[in-house]
Amino acid sequence: MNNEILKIREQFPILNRMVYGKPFAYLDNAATTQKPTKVVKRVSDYYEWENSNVHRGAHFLSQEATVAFEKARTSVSQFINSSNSSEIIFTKGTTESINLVANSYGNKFLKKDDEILITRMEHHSNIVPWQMLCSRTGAKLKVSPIDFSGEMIMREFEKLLNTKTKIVAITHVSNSLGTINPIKEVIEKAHDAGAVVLIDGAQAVSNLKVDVQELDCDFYCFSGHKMYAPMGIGALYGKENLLDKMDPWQGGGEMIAQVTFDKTTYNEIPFKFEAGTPNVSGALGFEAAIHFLSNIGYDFIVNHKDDLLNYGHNRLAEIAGLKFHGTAKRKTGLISFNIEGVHPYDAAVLLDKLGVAIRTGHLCAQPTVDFYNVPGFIRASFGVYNTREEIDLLCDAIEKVKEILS
Amino acid sequence: MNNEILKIREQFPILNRMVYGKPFAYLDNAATTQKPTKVVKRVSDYYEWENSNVHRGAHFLSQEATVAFEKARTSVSQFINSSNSSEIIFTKGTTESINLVANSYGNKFLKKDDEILITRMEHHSNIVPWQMLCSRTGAKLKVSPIDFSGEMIMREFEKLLNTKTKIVAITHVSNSLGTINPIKEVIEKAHDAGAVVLIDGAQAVSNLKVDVQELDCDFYCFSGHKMYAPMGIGALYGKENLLDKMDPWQGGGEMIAQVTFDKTTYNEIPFKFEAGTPNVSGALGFEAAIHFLSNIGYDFIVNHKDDLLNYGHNRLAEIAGLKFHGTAKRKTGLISFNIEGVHPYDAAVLLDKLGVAIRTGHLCAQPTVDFYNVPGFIRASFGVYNTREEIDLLCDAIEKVKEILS
Amino acid sequence: MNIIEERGNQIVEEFSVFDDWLEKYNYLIEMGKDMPLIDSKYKIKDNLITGCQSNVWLHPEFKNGKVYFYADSDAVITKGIINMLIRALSDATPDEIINADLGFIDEIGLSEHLSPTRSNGLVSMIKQMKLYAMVFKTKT
Amino acid sequence: MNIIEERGNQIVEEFSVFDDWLEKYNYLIEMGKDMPLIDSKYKIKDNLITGCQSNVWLHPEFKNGKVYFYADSDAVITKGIINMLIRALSDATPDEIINADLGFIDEIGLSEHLSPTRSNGLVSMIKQMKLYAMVFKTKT
Ligand SMILES: Cc1ncc(COP(=O)(O)O)c(C=O)c1O
Ligand SMILES: Cc1ncc(COP(=O)(O)O)c(C=O)c1O
Repeated sequence: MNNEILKIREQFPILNRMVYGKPFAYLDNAATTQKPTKVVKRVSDYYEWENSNVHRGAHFLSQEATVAFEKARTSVSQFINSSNSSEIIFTKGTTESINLVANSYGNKFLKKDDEILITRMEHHSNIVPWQMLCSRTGAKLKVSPIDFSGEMIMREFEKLLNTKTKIVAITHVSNSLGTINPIKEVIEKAHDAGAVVLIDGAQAVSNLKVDVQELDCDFYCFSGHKMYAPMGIGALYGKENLLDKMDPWQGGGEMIAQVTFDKTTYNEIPFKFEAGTPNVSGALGFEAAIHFLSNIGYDFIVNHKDDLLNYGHNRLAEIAGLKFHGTAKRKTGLISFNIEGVHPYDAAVLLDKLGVAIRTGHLCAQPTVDFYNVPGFIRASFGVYNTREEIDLLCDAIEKVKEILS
Repeated sequence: MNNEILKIREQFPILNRMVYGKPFAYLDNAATTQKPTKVVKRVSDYYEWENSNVHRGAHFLSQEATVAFEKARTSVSQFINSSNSSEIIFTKGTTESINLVANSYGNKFLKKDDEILITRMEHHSNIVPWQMLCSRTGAKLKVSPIDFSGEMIMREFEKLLNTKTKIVAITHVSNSLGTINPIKEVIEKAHDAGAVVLIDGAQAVSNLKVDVQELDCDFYCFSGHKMYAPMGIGALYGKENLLDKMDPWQGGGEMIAQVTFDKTTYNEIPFKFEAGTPNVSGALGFEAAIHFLSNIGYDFIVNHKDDLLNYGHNRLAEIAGLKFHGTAKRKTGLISFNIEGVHPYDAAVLLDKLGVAIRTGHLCAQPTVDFYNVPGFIRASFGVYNTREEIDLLCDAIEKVKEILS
Repeated sequence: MNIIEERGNQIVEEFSVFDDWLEKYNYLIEMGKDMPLIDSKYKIKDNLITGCQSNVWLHPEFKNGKVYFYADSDAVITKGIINMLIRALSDATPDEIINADLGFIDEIGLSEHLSPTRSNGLVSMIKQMKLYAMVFKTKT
Repeated sequence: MNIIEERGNQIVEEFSVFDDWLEKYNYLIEMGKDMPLIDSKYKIKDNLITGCQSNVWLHPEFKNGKVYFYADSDAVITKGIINMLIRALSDATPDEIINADLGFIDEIGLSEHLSPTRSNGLVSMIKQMKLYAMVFKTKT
């Protein structure tokens, strides 16, 4: 195990936990990542010494918490290089971010027979909100196909784009296949067709450096908990001119400028979209996770994940009877597969007993899994703290599973 | 300072903080309460040793986190005595809970000219979502008046109730006046008129023992952060038969049973309403806060708050030129007032400098404050750790403010 | 003692000879493989108990005052557990099924599979079995 | 040095004789009380800069190439700060106002009031003053 990784692992006490009396390998990072001690400490320090509601009080603690909260917003803004921190709205996570756009943008600007274009590799969170929007407005959901390597078929995508396409919603990185989509090209083509583009970045931000200005996307959604930050916090990036003309989605608390029973006027962005007491500790933990990532640096992260991906693919390919799903040319550290003749549920139960935490099932991407015509995937997904040794453990465990079930 | 309180205060390190080089009194508990070390520790223990996504994985950690998360749901259910833990939906807080009902119940069951009845003492979070619902459906918002003591006028409320009234939404305890509303009576009358009743319990749960079955309310909403729990977590209680027939509000993640592009079917309650990765650490902190409250016991809490309220009223009444707002017969530990001839903003700035953290302004209850025809209130609100000595500090500070501004 | 509980004890005894999880699971997997076949005409949507991860089909019959269960699953460990449940619950009167205490599953050390949070449909299956028993009871 | 910065330095000097916050605030409050009256016809909605906590009315005039500001607030501490700002910014050319560095507020130790998170409308007021200067500039 190399030194750098060892130093990273020291920040994650949970990795030393024993499961069923044995050390275990946490390879379920696409579901949620573990949290470095600095992130955890930022949260507890806040509660033990700084806690207060924000924006509302003139007193010292409230003022201090507000400054810290807004500084966290600026950190998130810099993290994805948005031009203005008021373009960052704090949400619970990717799911809420997408629902916000589907409601605040969708309800206002979509009408019957307009089209929303997604792909076959979306997570349920980037499918269901659009289905619900369609049933509210009469718009239609169109699905761009993928090929068996798990890549978009660009000319099919282009064929589906037309003047009726009002929203293109696409994942930056697929949570079931690991594919990194050519979203820059997608965004350009969608803009040419006059559509706005929402990017589901849930799986991207921990793996790639994201620059929303360079991408020129209209909305970008991500979750803290998948990038080493606490649960219950995430972000929606939106271009200022779009956010400005959207109506608020939720009402209450500080999202208003003035309330009377006759007429309520709304606050400016981002506050217009942040009804209710925000998750201040979550935002501070989010910021600490951003520092954690920048300290390591994306060069290191990308290299290390590529190494795990290649090593993993090679090692797993040595095992007879494995069928891989998702072999795109550009991938993150995520491998999905099936074991011939083995139901993924059986594999999951036994791998767990053997000390390997992976995920199986439809991975909240049922249409993608259905496309491969299997009852579920087995997915190993890597975090920055994972090692080749843990992949060896996975491989040994798979051999053992095959033996048990043979 | 009595012994019991001393033991409670030891659990709140932040109370020992110095502000502007002096000890300070935190009297802004209606905005948010401080967190006992056990709550903070529950959150950090979770992240350091137990963290995983829930419901989704068959592996050990995920299983363990799921059990813990569902146990927290059961604790919340027992806390308000709901008959079934599937009647508890985890949300970000009161605001999200109310918005959920306004959308999932409101959009489906309200139509043009139906009426929603609230009171003059609601928080913006219990006004704006209904205004937005009215503008979506053509329903009308009706406002039941209050008198100058800050109490509902029951016969006016009865007059406003009629067969068109579909929803009655009322706060259990007013955040600006401290009034404890006779909600049991309100619920009975509303039910007789055929309306469903939503109770905003944000200010109630830390002050009173709540029993939703005894109240027979249809929905009950509250926030963790106002009852010694972390931010970013709260709950919606809803009667099972109502929740069952409501449509989901947000789409994504685990709220589905099955997703295809043709047809998506939704999960059962409570999961139907919990789209996206939930805030597991928040839920566990919520549970720890419930234990903190039950260990102290509501008898003690009510007694102590009553003592602070009475002592506070008496001491403040000795100061010349104070005008009180909210003098209802049944009140929680909250005192709102103005100093004659002093703008509340000036008072706030100086009280802060003198080491007293109170809140001033419209308190997110602008229509209530407008009713008293002042530019804002000064509000001192007590937590279970506050002391008579801190009230003395407040009184001394007010005298000083008057002197400075005279 | 209820006949179902007796059968449960019998199963617990069988499992008690195993020292570690691996042997237990091997036995469970054997039970899955040994499971009586179910006529494919019963593997229809109406009989499907959906769990997130593996499908379970359950078909009941009522003959001479007793309930008989037939089932299948696409996952072999699930099948093992089903077979165990059928051994215990099938061929019993509605009352016996309704009143049966299924504590034996705990005793074997497989309760993790029956946690409502383990989305494998087994909890729903037991619920469904007791429900069928209740329905048959009203018919008698 | 810009005339506004010179005036700022003057104000910093006045404040520098005070040792503690109380004396500073007393002086600020005096400045609030001493603030020139504004004609009530200017205290209209159009001139209102809404902050959450206190109202600020701001009225500009442009005479002989210079901008003059008149203002009021319902809170006396806010008035003190406004008076200070007017002393610094009023009676200056649009360019001087646009280019003015208002660091002196920091130096006095009142920057907390100018934090955008302190919802007292002062940040909006400074923005508004600079905006008026820009508008007048285009008129010259
Ligand atoms: C009575 C009342 N209702 C609703 C809320 C909103 O709660 P939250 O901001 O936690 O959503 C509050 C607190 O701000 C409140 O006091
Ligand atoms: C690609 C993708 N989109 C959306 C989500 C939803 O994120 P969250 O559950 O944090 O809202 C996830 C993770 O579950 C994901 O992997």
